[in-house]
Amino acid sequence: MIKTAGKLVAISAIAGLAMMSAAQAEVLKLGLSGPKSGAAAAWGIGFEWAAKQAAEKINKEGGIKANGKTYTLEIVSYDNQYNATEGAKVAQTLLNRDEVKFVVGSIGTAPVKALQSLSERKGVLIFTTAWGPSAKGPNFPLTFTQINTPAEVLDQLYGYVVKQNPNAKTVAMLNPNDATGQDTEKVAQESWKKLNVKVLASDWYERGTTEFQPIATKLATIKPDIIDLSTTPPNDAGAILKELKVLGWKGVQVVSAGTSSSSLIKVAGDAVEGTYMGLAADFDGPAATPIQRELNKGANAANGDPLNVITIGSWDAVMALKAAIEKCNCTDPKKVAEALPTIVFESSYGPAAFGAKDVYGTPQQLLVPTIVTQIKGGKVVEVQRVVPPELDARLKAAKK
Amino acid sequence: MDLTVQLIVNTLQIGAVYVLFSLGLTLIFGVMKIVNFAHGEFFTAAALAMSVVVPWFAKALGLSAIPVFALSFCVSVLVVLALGLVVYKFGFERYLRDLIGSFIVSIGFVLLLEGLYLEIFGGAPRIIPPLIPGVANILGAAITWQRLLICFLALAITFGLYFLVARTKLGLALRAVAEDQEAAMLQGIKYRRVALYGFLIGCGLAGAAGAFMAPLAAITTFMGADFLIKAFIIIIIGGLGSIPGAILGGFIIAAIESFGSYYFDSSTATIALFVLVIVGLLVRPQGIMGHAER
Amino acid sequence: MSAPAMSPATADDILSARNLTRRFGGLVAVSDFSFTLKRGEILGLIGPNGAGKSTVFNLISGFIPPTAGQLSFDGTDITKLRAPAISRLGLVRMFQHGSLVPDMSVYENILLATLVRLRTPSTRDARVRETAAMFGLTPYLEELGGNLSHGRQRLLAMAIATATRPRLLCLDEPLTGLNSTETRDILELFRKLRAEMGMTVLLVEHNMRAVMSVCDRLIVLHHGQRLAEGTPAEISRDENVIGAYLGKRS
Amino acid sequence: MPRDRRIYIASALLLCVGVAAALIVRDDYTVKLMLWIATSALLAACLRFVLLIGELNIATAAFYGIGAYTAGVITTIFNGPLVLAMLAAAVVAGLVAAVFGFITLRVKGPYFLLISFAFTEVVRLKYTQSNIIGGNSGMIGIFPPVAIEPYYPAIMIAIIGLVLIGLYAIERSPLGMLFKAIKSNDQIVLSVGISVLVVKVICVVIASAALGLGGALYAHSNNVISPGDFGFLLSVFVLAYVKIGGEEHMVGALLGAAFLTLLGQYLMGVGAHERIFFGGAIIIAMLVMPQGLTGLALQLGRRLGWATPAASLGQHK
Repeated sequence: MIKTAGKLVAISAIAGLAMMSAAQAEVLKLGLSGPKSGAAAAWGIGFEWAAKQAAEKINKEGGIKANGKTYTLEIVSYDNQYNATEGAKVAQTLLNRDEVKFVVGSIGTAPVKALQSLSERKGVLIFTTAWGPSAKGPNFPLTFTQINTPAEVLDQLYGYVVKQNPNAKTVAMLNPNDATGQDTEKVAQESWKKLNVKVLASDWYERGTTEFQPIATKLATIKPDIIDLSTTPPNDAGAILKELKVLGWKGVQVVSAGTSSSSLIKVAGDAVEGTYMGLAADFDGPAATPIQRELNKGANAANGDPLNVITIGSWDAVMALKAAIEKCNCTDPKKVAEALPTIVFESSYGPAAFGAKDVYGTPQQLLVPTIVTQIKGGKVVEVQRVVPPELDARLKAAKK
Repeated sequence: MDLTVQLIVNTLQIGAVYVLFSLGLTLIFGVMKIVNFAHGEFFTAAALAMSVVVPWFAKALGLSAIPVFALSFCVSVLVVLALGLVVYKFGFERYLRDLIGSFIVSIGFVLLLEGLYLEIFGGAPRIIPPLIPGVANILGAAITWQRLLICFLALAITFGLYFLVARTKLGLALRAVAEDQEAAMLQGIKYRRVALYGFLIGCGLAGAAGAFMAPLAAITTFMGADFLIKAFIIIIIGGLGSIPGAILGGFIIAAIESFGSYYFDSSTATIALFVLVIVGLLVRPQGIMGHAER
Repeated sequence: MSAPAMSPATADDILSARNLTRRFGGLVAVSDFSFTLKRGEILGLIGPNGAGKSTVFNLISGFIPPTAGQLSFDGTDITKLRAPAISRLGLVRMFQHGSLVPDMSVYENILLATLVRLRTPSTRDARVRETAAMFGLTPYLEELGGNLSHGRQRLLAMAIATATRPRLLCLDEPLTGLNSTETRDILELFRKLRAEMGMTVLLVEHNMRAVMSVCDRLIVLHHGQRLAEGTPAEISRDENVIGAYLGKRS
Repeated sequence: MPRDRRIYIASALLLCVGVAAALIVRDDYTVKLMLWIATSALLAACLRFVLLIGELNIATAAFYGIGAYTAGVITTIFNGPLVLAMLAAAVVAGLVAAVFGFITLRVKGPYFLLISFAFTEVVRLKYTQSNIIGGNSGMIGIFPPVAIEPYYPAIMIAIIGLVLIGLYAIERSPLGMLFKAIKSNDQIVLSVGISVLVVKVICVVIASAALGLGGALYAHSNNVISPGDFGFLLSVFVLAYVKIGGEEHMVGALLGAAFLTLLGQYLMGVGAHERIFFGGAIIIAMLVMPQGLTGLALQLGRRLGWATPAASLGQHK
């Protein structure tokens, strides 16, 4: 409690200071919309933290220069509670009360759609982690995707899994019955079929479930060669892997869109051995960039929770935004949106860009390496890193 | 692996903790005539306490797993009782037998406690080391030894509660109050004191369930919510305020979850649970073991 | 058992119950009980506590369904009807306790009774005022029901029942807790109701003197069965009744 | 009756001011804030309407959602007109409520509370499994026709205001008196020949039709709806509006809705602490003012000699 009170005092003091300094320099407010309460709270909290780190770093280094002015950044973040009602309220508050011109991150398909319906009309540029293809494309010229989504990841991951396990011919999938699960499941089915792996079953469960033996029993008795826990969150996936081991099932374990290997390892214990993951880049390991390692450590200390592929997305969005504003030398969201696909910027993964016009019709998908990891000896090991050919070409072009 | 046996074993191991949790909820309803939405928060509090206390004891005392677990269990339940006392004194005491008033107070506590837990413990899952390692094999069904142990402990507590309610003076007072508060007061039973004891026993049961669940699941700040919803279904089906009803209901729900998840899928089984409640209430509003309201 | 044989139902009968039985679990509250009520009479139903009087009341007014037996009211079979339907037919009851809404005014309490029977606000208003006047409640129309004295609450309860203009009015211990003046006034009212509106009255009451003075006929219930039936004079001489009931009580 | 007339005149004036404000104010955020308060007030009034018969209707959220989805389906999937969508939303919600009420209102108190809770969850889970209405992602692009879009907030406030006045009028009518009598003593209502079940069903149907209409209005102002918007937690918050405003009088529901909506907006920036403050506010409010804001205001007024106890709100006549 005392700690909380102390934090509150600190927060208000910082807010006060920020307002004072606002009188001197131009402040550019950047919005965030993520869940900060309920079961997905950890995402929104980590997301906000990473964005604030990025803003702090930029402010320390002298802010963003455009239009002959110097802008310092301020992050405004609200809880969208993972539903459309609150998402719409957050959108109104950000866009109409705080008059934010850029939203550097939004989590959750339903609240993102609520945000998008306002931001596109008001000419506000947003970044989103929403995985569904429905939030992307030519209808949404001001919406950029700030993380790798299943469409980028799954073919790489599954291809690698099948190559390593040539005898695996069947798969059973499990997804939470929510927007993320529903969007990803379709893509995943296609991907498996392309590789001639037969999908024996694709089951659903409700988020918030705590007892997983029934689910594990079902999966084990189908006797698939591969169990793909797909978008099942790490806590739940860990519990299921643990139960699968008790039941004596042995096979290839995939958590294709699980974002946090540390949670998975913690919960599943030794049952996690050998699991392949598609979105669980190891921000602690040797393959991680120094920035990622530093951020990860900081987040762990501040929130008791390391960063993951989603939460680090807000850092990358802030960095991309900085580069684009400086490129177009303006803060008009529409012009910034035109500049974004043309730049190469320094993301937490290293140099990155926006592209994937072939897939979505517009070049608004973040291009960063897809990283396949596998858990070996209780640790995440990067087993394959694929730099998208498009990014590769852009980097080469930029060098010239 | 024999499937039917496995599904039955699953039912029993899930059901044991459900029963414990629901017993607390149904007891509180019986005595105080309130629907306590904050019940899940006591469960969560115990699990979170375990996640702090178990590693601490293991390090400080250097004991083996079982005594550490036993000691931590007691501490966690005490923490929950203290929390329960605070919640009672600063909330429910003024809304005894007021269904709507107490409901809203309990919601206030859900929001407050959930926010505090997140603030204090963060969003990452917490884990405590297993109580005892290994997997037992019962007629071809697999179950971990620690689940088995916890099953037995939960059943022991259930029987203890049964004994308390059936045989002791306090139990008599609890039953009398649940049956007819005014008549019980005429008999010289101090209602407020009995209500407090009933509430604390209920909290203690939620705490015990949470402490038992701690080594079995990922400990998160919101883990109580799922149990709460299941427990509501259980006590509706069993009959509000009925102890045998909560026990029977707990196993029925566990069975539906276990068999339903297998033969359909988990998401469908969840809907089936709610539909069952509605249908059940229509056929027999007072629940399986409940008495008709007269 | 010296109960006289039941007379066959005639057009004069407003209510007839045949072989009425009600069980609660294993307990038989009313067992094979038959009786009739003649149009315009005041019938007293008496018996010791737990004899089944209230159950009989609940059965004929449709608040609980009988386990077996038939009920007919003014030529209509009401065995399967529920309370509101029976009430609309003109068989209206009053409760032993809480036969009014304490947090509504006297006016509104009586108004309740007129809602399904009268269509326009003005006819309803007239009925309420007329009924209130009959029971001497006019000065208290704006008072909350719960704030009335006990005696006036009983009057209000009866006023509610009367405002429906029932053909058969069933009263469950209307005299409990009233002083002798109030009792006398109410008994006078019964006679007036019968004379002016042709109402039949079924009365359950413990006050023996009142019952003896106002009822045309009495039925004695004991263990859910009829012990005796006759005029007050006959009943007060009946040895079974004296043995089982009157002797012990007074 | 004169006091009633004054209330109607006052609310009609308030309604005109609200509509005028929605037309004049150019700041989108302020307009939205007014709409959130209006929808919250409608939800609160409808939940309270069923409280008149003594039942806590958690399915308030479900009927609101049924209205929102019905309207969303009509305007986005079938391209139907907005008026039809609104009417259909009210009718569908009312019909579902009739069936729901006829079956469930035989039980009361905690049983009804919990059955309405289960119903709400079933409906919500059904949305998530229905692809045609967008599953868990929800429905998007629910807009009012372009021609009326600038006036939509004003229209919405006008309709909600009229519905609220209508609900108040019903509460004050003989039907409302019956609701109160049922809450207090349903036996007496049965004994004078009125079917308690039918009256209760009428009560729930009226509230649900109003909720359905409200849901349609909400869907078109929010433009996006998702299953998560209509979970039981919505009803729980609405109950907090009613309870903190004071349930004695309908004004309490409106006050509570306005107060907590504004507080919620104010607390939004507090982030993870939002829940702590919101929960704390509910508990403190319940402890210091068990009769809610209206009760507190009356108490104050009485102490200052502004109002006599006889004129206290909520008493008939």
